[in-house]
Amino acid sequence: MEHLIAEMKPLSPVLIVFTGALAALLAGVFSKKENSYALPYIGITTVAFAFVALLNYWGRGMIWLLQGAIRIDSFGLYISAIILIACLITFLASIGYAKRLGFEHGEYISLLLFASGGMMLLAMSADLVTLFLSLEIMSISIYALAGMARHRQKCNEAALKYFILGAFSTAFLLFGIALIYGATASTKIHAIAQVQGLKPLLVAGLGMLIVGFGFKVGAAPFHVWVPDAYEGAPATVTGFMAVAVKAAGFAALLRVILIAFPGTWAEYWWPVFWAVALLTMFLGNIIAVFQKNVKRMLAYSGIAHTGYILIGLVSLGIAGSEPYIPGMKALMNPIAGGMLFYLLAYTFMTLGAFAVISLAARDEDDLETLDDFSGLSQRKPVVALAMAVFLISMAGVPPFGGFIAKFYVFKGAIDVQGMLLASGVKEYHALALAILGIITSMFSVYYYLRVVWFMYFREPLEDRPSVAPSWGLHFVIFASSVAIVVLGILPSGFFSVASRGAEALVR
Amino acid sequence: MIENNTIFLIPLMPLVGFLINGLLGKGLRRSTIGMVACAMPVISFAVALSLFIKFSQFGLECDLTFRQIMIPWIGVGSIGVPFGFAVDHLTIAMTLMITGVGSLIHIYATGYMSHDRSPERFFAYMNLFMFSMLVLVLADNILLMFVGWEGVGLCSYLLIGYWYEDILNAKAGKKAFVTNRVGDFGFLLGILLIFALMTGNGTPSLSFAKINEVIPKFAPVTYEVPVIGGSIGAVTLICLLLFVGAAGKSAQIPLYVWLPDAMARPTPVSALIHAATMVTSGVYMIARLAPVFMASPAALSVVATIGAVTALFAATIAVTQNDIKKVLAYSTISQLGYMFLAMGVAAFGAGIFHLITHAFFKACLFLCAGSVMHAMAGELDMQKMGGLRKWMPITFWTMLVSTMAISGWPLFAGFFSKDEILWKTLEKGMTSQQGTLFYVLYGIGLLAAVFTAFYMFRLVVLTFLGKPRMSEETQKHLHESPSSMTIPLMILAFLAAVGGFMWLPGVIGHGKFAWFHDFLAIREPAAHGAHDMAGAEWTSLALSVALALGASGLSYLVYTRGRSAVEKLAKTVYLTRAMYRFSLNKYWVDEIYEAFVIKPIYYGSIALWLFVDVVIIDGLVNLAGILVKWGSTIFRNLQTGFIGSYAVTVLVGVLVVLWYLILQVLK
Amino acid sequence: MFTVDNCLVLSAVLFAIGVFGVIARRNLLVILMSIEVMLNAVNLAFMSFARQHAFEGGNAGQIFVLIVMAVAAAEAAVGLAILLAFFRNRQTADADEANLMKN
Amino acid sequence: MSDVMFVALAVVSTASALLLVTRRNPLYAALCMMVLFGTTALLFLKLSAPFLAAMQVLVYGGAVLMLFLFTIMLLNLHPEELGSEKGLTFKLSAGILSAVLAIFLIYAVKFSRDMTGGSFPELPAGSAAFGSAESVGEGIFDAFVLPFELVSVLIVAAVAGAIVLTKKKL
Repeated sequence: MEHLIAEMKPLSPVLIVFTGALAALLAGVFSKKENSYALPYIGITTVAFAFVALLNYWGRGMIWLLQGAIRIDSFGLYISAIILIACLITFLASIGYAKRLGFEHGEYISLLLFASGGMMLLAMSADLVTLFLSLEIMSISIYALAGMARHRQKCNEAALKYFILGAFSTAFLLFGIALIYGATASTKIHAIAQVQGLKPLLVAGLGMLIVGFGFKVGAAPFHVWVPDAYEGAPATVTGFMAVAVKAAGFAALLRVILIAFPGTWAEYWWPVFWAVALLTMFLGNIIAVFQKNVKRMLAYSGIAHTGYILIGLVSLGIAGSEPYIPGMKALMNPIAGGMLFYLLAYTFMTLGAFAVISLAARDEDDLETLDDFSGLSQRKPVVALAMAVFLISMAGVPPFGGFIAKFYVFKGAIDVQGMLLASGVKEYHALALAILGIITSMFSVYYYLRVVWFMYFREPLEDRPSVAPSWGLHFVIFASSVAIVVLGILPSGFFSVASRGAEALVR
Repeated sequence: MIENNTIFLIPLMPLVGFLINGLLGKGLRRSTIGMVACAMPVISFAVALSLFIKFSQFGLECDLTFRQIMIPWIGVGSIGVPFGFAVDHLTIAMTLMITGVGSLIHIYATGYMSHDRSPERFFAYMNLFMFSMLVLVLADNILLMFVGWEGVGLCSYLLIGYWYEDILNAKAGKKAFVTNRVGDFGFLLGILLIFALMTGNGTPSLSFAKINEVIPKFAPVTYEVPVIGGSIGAVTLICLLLFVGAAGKSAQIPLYVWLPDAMARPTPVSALIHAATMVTSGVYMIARLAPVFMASPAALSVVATIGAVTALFAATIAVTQNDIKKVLAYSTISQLGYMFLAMGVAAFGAGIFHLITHAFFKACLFLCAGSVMHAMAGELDMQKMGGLRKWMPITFWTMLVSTMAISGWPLFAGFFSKDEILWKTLEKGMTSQQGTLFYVLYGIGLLAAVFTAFYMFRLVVLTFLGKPRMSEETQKHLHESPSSMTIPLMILAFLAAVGGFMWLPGVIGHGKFAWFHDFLAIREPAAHGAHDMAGAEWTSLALSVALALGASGLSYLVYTRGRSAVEKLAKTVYLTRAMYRFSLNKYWVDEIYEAFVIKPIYYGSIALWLFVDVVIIDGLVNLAGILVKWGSTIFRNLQTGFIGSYAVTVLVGVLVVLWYLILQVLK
Repeated sequence: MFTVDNCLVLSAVLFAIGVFGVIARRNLLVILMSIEVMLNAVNLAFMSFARQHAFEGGNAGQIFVLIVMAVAAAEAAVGLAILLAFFRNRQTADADEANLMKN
Repeated sequence: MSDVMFVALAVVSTASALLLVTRRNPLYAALCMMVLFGTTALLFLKLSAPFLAAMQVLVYGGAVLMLFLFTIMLLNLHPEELGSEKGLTFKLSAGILSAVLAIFLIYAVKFSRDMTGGSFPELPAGSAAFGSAESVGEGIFDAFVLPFELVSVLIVAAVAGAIVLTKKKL
């Protein structure tokens, strides 16, 4: 038993988060209703402690735990940090918002923490059993969170759709895991890579894994739940869903795909991701163009961002395919680093934007239609400026973080293409992706700027009373916009951290 | 490479102005807002001037660069892309022009926008624009230039908001959007390709110095084009992609359509963004990367051809426009075409020279037009003007000076710069192997000059001379503009008059009075046997002078005297019996003239405009819009909102993935 | 007959039946049950693989079956809770009535 | 004997699953689900996993099925309140797609004969090593101790979620 406790020590960030979740649950049950304003602070404290514990393990190399169920490495820690940041921002933004929508319960804080803990474990899992369980902890908490504002019909509907489709896709994922287990007699991610042969079974399992993770990250054609769930869920939860679920989903996807299916396998999976990325970028952007609801527009834009991140995965697949092209290996780490950097930039842009949306428009509704945004610059100039920064950054216009992120990803694809051409391989898949990515992101400026347009050049409508945002919301909006600018102007440091995070997967 | 730590002040000042007016502007007084907005570019100008003096201390021929690295920016591999500025001769010339002309336009705007609802917003955007433009020009690497590039575009869109309710409903916004996106797409792809080549070469840097050094070495590398089956040189590909970007920003065929529509914005904006600075950034970019373009003669020919064709094409359209700003817009496109022609014949110095003189006279022209509009309560139609000289003498005289400059009257700025470009084109034709192309381009350039003089004098005559055609009511309110507007006009007109003396043609100055040429010091190919061609150069000079004066006179006569002018023309030119017969049959002459000169030009121009602008480009833009809308609607409707349909979508995805993977394995 | 692949075929057929139920039914209760059928099918696959790999790889398969059971129960609980919340607001258990958000 | 029993179980489970997804009344569907869970438990027994068979009955039959029955009672839908179902074309195409999925999966299985073709390996007679409570428990408390703990986290989270969504007054 002692050795078990000793072994659990490196898991302390996750354990702190789960402890905090239980504490919030109990505090919610035993505290009086008028004290419920204190609940988010439990969450904030928990996240702060967990973050300190997390930093403690950064740079210590790999730590294997519990007979290989968990691997704590730079990649897992990086993703965990993103998740904790997302969780923190969500708590801050929830101050006031949760009360207004009537879900200021201990369970809300608790479920957010449970979800975060599950996501962190998901990013650290080295075993399909742990991976599946942490995925489920995450998903079940998020299903409930999506339906948190119980009296809103849209909210019920969002939870319902998300739940049914989520459970549906989880079943596929699970079947995939079963097939992989059947083919390899192991659930250890690292052991799967050693197995040769038995291809149809294993490859069917791989396909189903792609489906399961593709669903979680919102890649087309498994993106169908995204718009409805994002639109219906409360704004703070949507932000958390958009960022943390995507980060965790990508963490699991990258770890499983890159570690369990490297080398010869890469040439099976990269064409699939190629098509998926193409479709995702195309669909996300083209449907976003004519949305009148900004929340829904951001959902489609989130889909598009998934597509851009997937470009990195395809580049990694092409670069990692056997036979290796000399020099290709050196490209892989920067590409993976670019993807991780993208996730970081995406975190701030998206959470900031959803924080703005959680400002009230009327009564209990979020600030979500274009009309709600008209003349925002006159009513709330600072908030409007921050929103403009988030949107322009999402559009990939320099000098904000979103541009740098896209630049790294597109550059990765072009570099891989250049290396292929230099070694005489006449295939243009990477180039096609990069070009479509650039075209679509060029045109995405259209729908992002449209919101800016409404904020700055329309007169405010009469029936939109202004609700004073809480200090937490103000702080979140301010801090995220600063972060986006810093990521755009001083990306080097963050990129090197991201590349170190990627070292655990590709060197 | 000399370190200098004052460069950052140049772009910083407008940024400070933007922040002050943008954040505090609501609470400031009108005069304070104007003061802040004007002071910032003036300070930048002073800093730039101090830098310029430093250059002069080193001597003009000395090829040196001041550099200031602020912070490391994007780290890739061992060497990163820094956030830094570099100033060489080309840059300082551009910077002086931007801050100088920019300051004047800001001062003018304080008068022009004096009745505006919210001047703080306007000035905030103007300053933000100045900031982006200066970043674009001062950037030491191409990525930072792209930052400025996107920044100026953004400010340009934001300023559309002054006149339109919704970006979606504004056709102007849509066109500007689509064409600029196409351009930016080419530019970004070019940057990525440069990055790939630079990385492949082991010099992962994007600074202009490094790019200009390394990329030309890739000239022998070719890529096969998969669909067509041909091959294209790596450097040519880069140049063409960059040129797509330049054409988008600088309104060249086929991406020019947004510029005339952009004229709906306040006149100072047109003067600053759409005449003097932003639209010239494409030219600047090519000059900046001159060694790269030099490595690809094919790309240069494309640049030259597009430039010359644009110059003529836009000039012919300008002849028939009645909207005063539209004429100036097409004129800008045409002049930009000249600059690209200069780039294309590797006369980079001459192109930049024309860029700067053009900034003087075109800014002056726009501001004069603004002055007229100010007096005429926003009227733009020249048919409803006339005789304004009486009320607005300063505006008239400044406008006349700039018109003479743009038309190429001897000793005015435009004469020297335009003639330099034409001469270089001719020289290229005489020296290079595919001379024919350049002879043709020279001819096109000359023809465009004729049209330029014609439509510019038409503009002046219709606006300022003849009988007033406006209503009595309007006449009562006519007045000269306040001094805050006329003083910048006079300064600009003065510059437009004498600016050309910076660089006299070789045959006149014998290389002694061309300090601007020396100053730019862009490595141009040395002119072969310049002395043997003195005769040719004189001929060219004389030809363009004659054409410019002739076309101006013709235009003057046609639009002042009308039919009697034709009569007079006939008398002065043909002094023989035949002339007498013409004179007798003046209706007949007139009809010939109508039938063979005016009508073809008129209808040709209209047809060109209708066909190319309205049918092809508008059609393409609309088609793109329709396709997007169509696609959007179709795919939106697939998102039915029913759980069952969503599950089917997911299932279909599963089946396709499984089908593909299983087939792959069984292969 | 009682071989590994026949067990897997049975599992695949059950799984597909569950998929059909999710897609083609409108009653939310039946949709939730169909999801349980899918998970049950997966369990069968896991169990047959576990039986096949009885001598290698530890007990991972059986543990997985156990875990899937727990997950199925948890999903059923949350799913039915969401269904109840939906039912309270709309007075219906029809999946196609959940159609406020689309396009 | 073993084969006959397997075929019988397979037929019963497939039939009950088919009935489940086609019955209009959710109460009948729940009963079909009970049969399906029972046959699955028997299959687990046949696969020499008595512990899991017991758990199957306890968890699925005891917990999940009861949850569904309670909800059915809570909703108390009358047959006329059940609402309409999807159209025939939709059902037909859904059926075809599901069948294609089954075919793909079977395909994957059949083309991996080298691995799955044979019968199950013989277990040493009289040993309780494979499917007994001891052996599963050993796994739980040794190699899979973390997942086991995580199951408890999952259930707490699910309970918290279910409560917050359904409790009438909070």
